[in-house]
Amino acid sequence: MRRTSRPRALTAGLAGITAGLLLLTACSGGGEAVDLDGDTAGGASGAAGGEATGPVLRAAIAGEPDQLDPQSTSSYFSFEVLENVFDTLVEPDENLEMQPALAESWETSEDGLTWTFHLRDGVTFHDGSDFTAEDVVYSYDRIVDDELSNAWKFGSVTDVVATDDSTVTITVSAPTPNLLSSLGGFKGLAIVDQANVESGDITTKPIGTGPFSLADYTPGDSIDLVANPDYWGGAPEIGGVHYTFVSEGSTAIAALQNGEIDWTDSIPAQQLETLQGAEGVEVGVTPSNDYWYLALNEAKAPWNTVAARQAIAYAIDRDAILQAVSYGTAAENQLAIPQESVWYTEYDTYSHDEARAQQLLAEAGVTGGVSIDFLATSDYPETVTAAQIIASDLEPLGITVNIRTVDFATWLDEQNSGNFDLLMMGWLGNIDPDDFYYSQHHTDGGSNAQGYSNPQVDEWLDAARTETDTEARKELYAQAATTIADEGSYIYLYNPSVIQAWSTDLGGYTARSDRAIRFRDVTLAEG
Amino acid sequence: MTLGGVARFLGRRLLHSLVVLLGVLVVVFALVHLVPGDPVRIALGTRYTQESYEALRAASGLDRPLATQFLSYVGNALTGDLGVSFRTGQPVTLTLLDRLPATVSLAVVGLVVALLVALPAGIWSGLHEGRVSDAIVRVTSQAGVSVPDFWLGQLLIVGVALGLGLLPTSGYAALSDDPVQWGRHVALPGLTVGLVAAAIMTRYIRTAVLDVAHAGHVRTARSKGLPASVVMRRHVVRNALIPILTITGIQLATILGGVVVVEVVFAWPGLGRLTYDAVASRDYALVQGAVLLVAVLFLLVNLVVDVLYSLVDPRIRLS
Amino acid sequence: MSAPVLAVQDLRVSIGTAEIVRGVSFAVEPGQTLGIVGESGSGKSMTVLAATGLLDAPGAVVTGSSVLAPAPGAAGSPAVAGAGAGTTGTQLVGASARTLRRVHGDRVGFVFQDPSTSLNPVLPLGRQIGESLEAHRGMTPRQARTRALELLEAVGIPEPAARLDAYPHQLSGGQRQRVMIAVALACDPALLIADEPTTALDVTTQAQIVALVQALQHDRGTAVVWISHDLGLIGQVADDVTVLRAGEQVESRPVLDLVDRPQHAYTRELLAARPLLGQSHPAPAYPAAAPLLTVEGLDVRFPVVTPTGRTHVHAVDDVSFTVRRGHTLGVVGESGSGKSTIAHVLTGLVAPRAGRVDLDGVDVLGQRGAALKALRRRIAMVFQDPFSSLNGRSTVGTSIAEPLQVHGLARGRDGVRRRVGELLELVDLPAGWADRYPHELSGGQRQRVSIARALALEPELVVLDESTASLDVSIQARVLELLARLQAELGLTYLFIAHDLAVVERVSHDVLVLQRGRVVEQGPARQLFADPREPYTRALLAAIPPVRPRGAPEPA
Amino acid sequence: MTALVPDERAATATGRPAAGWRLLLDSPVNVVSAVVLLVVLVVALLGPTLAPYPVNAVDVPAALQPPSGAHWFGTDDLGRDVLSRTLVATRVSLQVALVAVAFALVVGVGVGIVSGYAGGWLDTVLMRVVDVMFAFPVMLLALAIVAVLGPGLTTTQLAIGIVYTPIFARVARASALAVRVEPYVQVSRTMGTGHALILRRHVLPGIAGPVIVQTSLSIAFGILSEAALSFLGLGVQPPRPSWGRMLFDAQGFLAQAWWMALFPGLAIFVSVLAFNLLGDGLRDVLDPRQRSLLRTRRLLREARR
Repeated sequence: MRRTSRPRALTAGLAGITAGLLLLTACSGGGEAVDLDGDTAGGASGAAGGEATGPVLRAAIAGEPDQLDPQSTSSYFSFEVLENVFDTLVEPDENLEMQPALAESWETSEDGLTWTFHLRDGVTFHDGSDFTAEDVVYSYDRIVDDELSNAWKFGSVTDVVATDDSTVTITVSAPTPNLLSSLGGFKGLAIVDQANVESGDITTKPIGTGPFSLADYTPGDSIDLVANPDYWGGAPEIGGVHYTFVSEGSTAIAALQNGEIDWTDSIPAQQLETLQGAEGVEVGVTPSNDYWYLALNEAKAPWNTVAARQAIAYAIDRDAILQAVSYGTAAENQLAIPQESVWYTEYDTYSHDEARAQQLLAEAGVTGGVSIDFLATSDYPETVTAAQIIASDLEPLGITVNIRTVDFATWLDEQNSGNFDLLMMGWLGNIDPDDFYYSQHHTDGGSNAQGYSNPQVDEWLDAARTETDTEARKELYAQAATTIADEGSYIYLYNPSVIQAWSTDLGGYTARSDRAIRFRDVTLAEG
Repeated sequence: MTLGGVARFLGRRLLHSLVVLLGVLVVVFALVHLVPGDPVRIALGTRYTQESYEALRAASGLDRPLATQFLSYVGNALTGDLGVSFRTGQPVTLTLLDRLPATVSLAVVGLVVALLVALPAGIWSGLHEGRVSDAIVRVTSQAGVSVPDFWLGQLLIVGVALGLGLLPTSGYAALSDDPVQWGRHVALPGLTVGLVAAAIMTRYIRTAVLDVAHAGHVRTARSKGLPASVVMRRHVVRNALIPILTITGIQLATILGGVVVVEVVFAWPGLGRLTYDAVASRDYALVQGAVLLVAVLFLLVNLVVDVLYSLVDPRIRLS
Repeated sequence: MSAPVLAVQDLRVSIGTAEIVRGVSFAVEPGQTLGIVGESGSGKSMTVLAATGLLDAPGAVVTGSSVLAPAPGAAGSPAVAGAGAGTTGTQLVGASARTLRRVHGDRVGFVFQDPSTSLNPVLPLGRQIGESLEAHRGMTPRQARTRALELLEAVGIPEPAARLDAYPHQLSGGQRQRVMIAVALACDPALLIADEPTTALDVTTQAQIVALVQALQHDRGTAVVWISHDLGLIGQVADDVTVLRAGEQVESRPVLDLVDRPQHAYTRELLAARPLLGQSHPAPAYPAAAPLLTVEGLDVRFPVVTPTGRTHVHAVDDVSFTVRRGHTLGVVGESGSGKSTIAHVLTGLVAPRAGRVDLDGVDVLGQRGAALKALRRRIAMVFQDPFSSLNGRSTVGTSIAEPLQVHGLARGRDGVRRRVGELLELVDLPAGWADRYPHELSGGQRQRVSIARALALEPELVVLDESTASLDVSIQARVLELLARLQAELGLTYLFIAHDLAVVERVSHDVLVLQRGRVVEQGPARQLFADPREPYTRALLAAIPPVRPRGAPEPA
Repeated sequence: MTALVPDERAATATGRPAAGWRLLLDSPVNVVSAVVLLVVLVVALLGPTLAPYPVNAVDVPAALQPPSGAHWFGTDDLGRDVLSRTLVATRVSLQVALVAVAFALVVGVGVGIVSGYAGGWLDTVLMRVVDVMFAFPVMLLALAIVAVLGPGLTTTQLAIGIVYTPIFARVARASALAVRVEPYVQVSRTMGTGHALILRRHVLPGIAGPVIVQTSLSIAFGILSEAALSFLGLGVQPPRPSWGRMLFDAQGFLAQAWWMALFPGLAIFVSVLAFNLLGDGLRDVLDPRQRSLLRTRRLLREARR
């Protein structure tokens, strides 16, 4: 597939897919790697932190971060740690509304083209250096210039200027109501320290402004954070956090039950009920705003017809898939945005109806004997499990499903080169409705691998992008979403839940739907 | 004690190992270049531009003729630089050495378990050929050889770890940090590796002892009216030690290579699991490095066996 | 007639239904030597091992009685019911392992056939000799070591002090057998069992070992049971002789009576079949026959790879000889003399470094392709071991037919069958045996098949490499007669390679003596045997056991 | 060279000694392993028809049920019948092992004979290549090959085939070397018999014994290697059932569903054991020294009867 140079937006868009997808790591242990001891060059003594004063929270995550530079990593394990080390200008609260963080307040101009952020003063990095507007400019310029994985989020941004030490003005080419969620959605756009980046230490000894600073990192074994006493949001209660990497679900559960650890999210769905009853353990199951979908390649007959796509939507047994993949912990959803979100739209047209599916297939001119190349990936076992269920569902319709399981890098290649009939994947880390629909379903959307094109939908999505009135914007997205589902551009399946468990000694902790792991306000009773 | 004999013997063995090592390097180097598709593109994944494609291609020297690439690869390998892992950006050598202690400690524990079982069983059944005890040992060792080690691991997890809740189902603690935890964690995987290896070794040791027991000098020993224990110890077992030494060497080397599946079952962070993850994520530099390292370990173990061999066997020491 | 050291009465050994030893009785007195002689399969080894309790064949059942005399002045050993009159010796048949262990090494010493496997390769010689002293005489290792030194000296090992800590692989075959004797005689036993002790040795070494045993027996008054298949050797060493055949005791007589007045037909046949020096000569050949084969300056060198590096063995060094058509050239020499290498050069198995070989005008070494194949027809070879020179998986007929097919010497299936039948009959075997498999034939019969196969080529020269050495004396005699007849009828030329001078004298017109790859002496057989010029030839001739036992005077 | 007296080998003049296969069936162990092998082969051939349930029929509500009257081996995480899948998987596991061993046999024995019979520099070169292959542990080499060529049935067969070639090369070479120096081969060479005939009539039958034994043992280890590769998710791909893959899926459910792991593992164990035992049995029958031992034992048994 020869690469030709394309407009920046599209290239950036391509980058977006990877960021979005890679963040999604099914907690049932995708490609995890527990590493072992051995003090290598990576081990670092905390820049600012010394020994943690006060109780240390022991957290077991399902895998080891590949590196600790928030702006270039795309591994969810890294963000589970970095959430507590870095800050963004703004950050989402429990119901994903953007709240002030490093930016105390902000206002937008009349025409909505200039955003002015007033920074919090008296904030220092972990190495003691002051946090100024220059750091914000440096951070964002680095993402765009080095074309890091989140560069596409600055698609509509034309300029970032530090008007003075505590003010940053961002100008955009068109009104972008989702700028706040882009800047603060997750720690991918964290504010970093220039010296820490240029010295290259950031990958193993990151320096941020967050509630905790990095004390020690022994690759393959553990990461230790220590509380940052001068944190602008008030010093954390607990003394520090000790992250260990436990990929094997049963081990993490056993460790939690006999008090070896205080918190873990390395829990295979099928072992959940063993925890529910256990005393001294609290289980948090909250629907996340990630979603899993099926997509048919509209470049190939008969999937270019709506009727054929709808037939598949009716043929699949959603309950079976849901049960087999998440053991009842996921929420069925025939659209992308979860119920808890303010942008939720009700939609449940499809049901498991073989007769309807048969009829729609006939309508689409499919006489039977069709074969489907199902593209699954071993990195996400859900796709392999669902594929086998769908294969058995479609068999009575005379459709034979050939399941092709490849590793994730090859999966991306095959998807982008259109070398598939049917695929299943998930998106994560979306907060604003534009993240959910634009890039995937707009005719020239960067992630429109299934080749869906409906001018009316394009119109709605373009309008919604610049619509500043929330009610009107909500209406536009509802119309777009229902049309997308009706025409089977995506066959949405479910919103997976965030599954975490922690000891009852841990107070003030809630499992968040955007999967962010925040320990700054928690308390830990001496066990 | 003519050093000449031993020196010449070891010289030849060393030369032989170097030739084989060169062969190993060629095969390992070829591995990456057999990859269908372009390793650079696979390395970059999909977020790259034409310029960064060219840049990495030049940087990794993939545009130079194969021969020069091979020479620089060998040159680097000899100096310990095995390139950089595409996925983690860490130098391959570092990651490999990181994981080596886990695999080596598991292999050694496995070998110790194997020897503790195989030596007595093998020698006993070799000395009591045809008896009931010999038949029992033969059948159980035959069964042991046929057991898939990963299945045995799973059974131990279900039975011991989950069933009796005695030992952890998986995970690792470094020996240097916490011997007790290391002991608890290495128990089940060590047992899995050890039992399968024991079955294989018992069969070889039994044959070795049998061959010696039928040798002429054993009949001479019996004709001297020596006590049975002396005949066994000084004339049978002592001669059988030499083939047993070779068997132990080969078995240690085989364990080193074969622990992949056991490490996956027990989430044991050794070389085997590293290779498995590297293969799953197409991290070719890491796969290349791991295969090379294990092959080198293989040769080292064989060389050590040869050295011990020359010390134990007078026919070489004094030829 | 002092009390016997070992008295064996009606000894029987059976494995399953097969009775290997059928009632053998013998006795041996101190200072006396009992010779037990029998061909392969006669059960001689099994008899003695059963009698002394060292038999470990699975499922073997031993009955009868074998009583070992008590040590002089020993405390009363357990009274043995039914033993010989008044003797309170130890019954070995059915004795407990403990009893046998007390006797083995102490009262009875053993020397076995193959020196290369009888000693422990990883234990120093001093320890191997001293072991039985520590076990039976309660000596400390230090005492045992000094005693071992004396024993090494007694058996004639050069610089014994250095050899104490040496290992078996550092000694020659003969020296290893001497150490075996030292081991057996360590506790100065009353009885020494020698099971074919010199069979694996060269003739000259064999003579030295015989002399050594006789000397030691003379000094210590040990009783010796000497087992061998070689009647000549037994005649030389034994006072009394027992002849065994298929497990039965054919005859037991003092050696002189046996040789002069053999009672049993089988003994007579054995004596007659013994090739003796000066007794028989080949039929005269046409004296003026032209030379068929001429070899000049033949030189062969072998690379040898040992664990510690590569060395070279100079197998054949500048050998020249000629063989006249219709004649037999006997090639004689001990092991390692290069006689087999010459045979391999002539038949194309080995390429020499230098030398010229001419067969009736054809340069044997220079031929290539079709000419080489034609040459192969003219030189045939018969190997030594009848059991491995025929492919066990092919029938006798197929093996003989192979050369016919290769050289197209018979047309069509029945043409081949007819020719194979003729060849079988030529070597006195029934044509019908073409469909039999080698394991259904005896050693002698298989060797005849090999000869038939060689004749299938219609060769001019037949190379016989120790072709009768593996056969029993009686069978060997008949095969030699067959070869003589074939030479007379077909005018064949033989190159007869052997180590047994008596056999060589019987078949050869001319003789070539080799030592370590070099020609020592060569000439007409009659003259060479009557008046050998070279000392080495004389030593070879002297080492052959005399016709008459112990040079006893001719009977009246 | 003085001749050793031929040992006391009675030349049995009458009748062929007990034929190989009759000796083979003497020992009960061989009989049992032969029967088990037969069962495994039948299941491999008729697998799909024997299976009580369709192999890929998903029935999620009935997932993770313990062994019961309806499902003798219980059901897996998708509600599929473990017994049916184990039966059907027999075919693919055996097929991979047989094809791989066939590949290794042909290539390995070819190389082994050429280097054993021809000798000289060709022998040294070929043997160095074999040494290099031996330096790589079986599992790692197979892993690397599959990594390069991608997972799947054909690559697994090729990987296992390549990995077992050296073992056959060594066995074939050793026996070819032994046969080449046998007098009956040397006589043929002195008679001018062509290499082709010597190879066909003398060398090949001569090495048949050890090669047959190695084949049986390699099939056993071939099954193990396929299972291991599938266990690592690199061998046979879903939904096609294979024992290794079933154990891979069972890994996540060890706590709840022990039967998902037990029965496929048992199937591997039984078939591998059967091939191993048969391999040993064949070795006893085909190795001349062992064969005479067996014959005497047979004599003893007849004596006692």
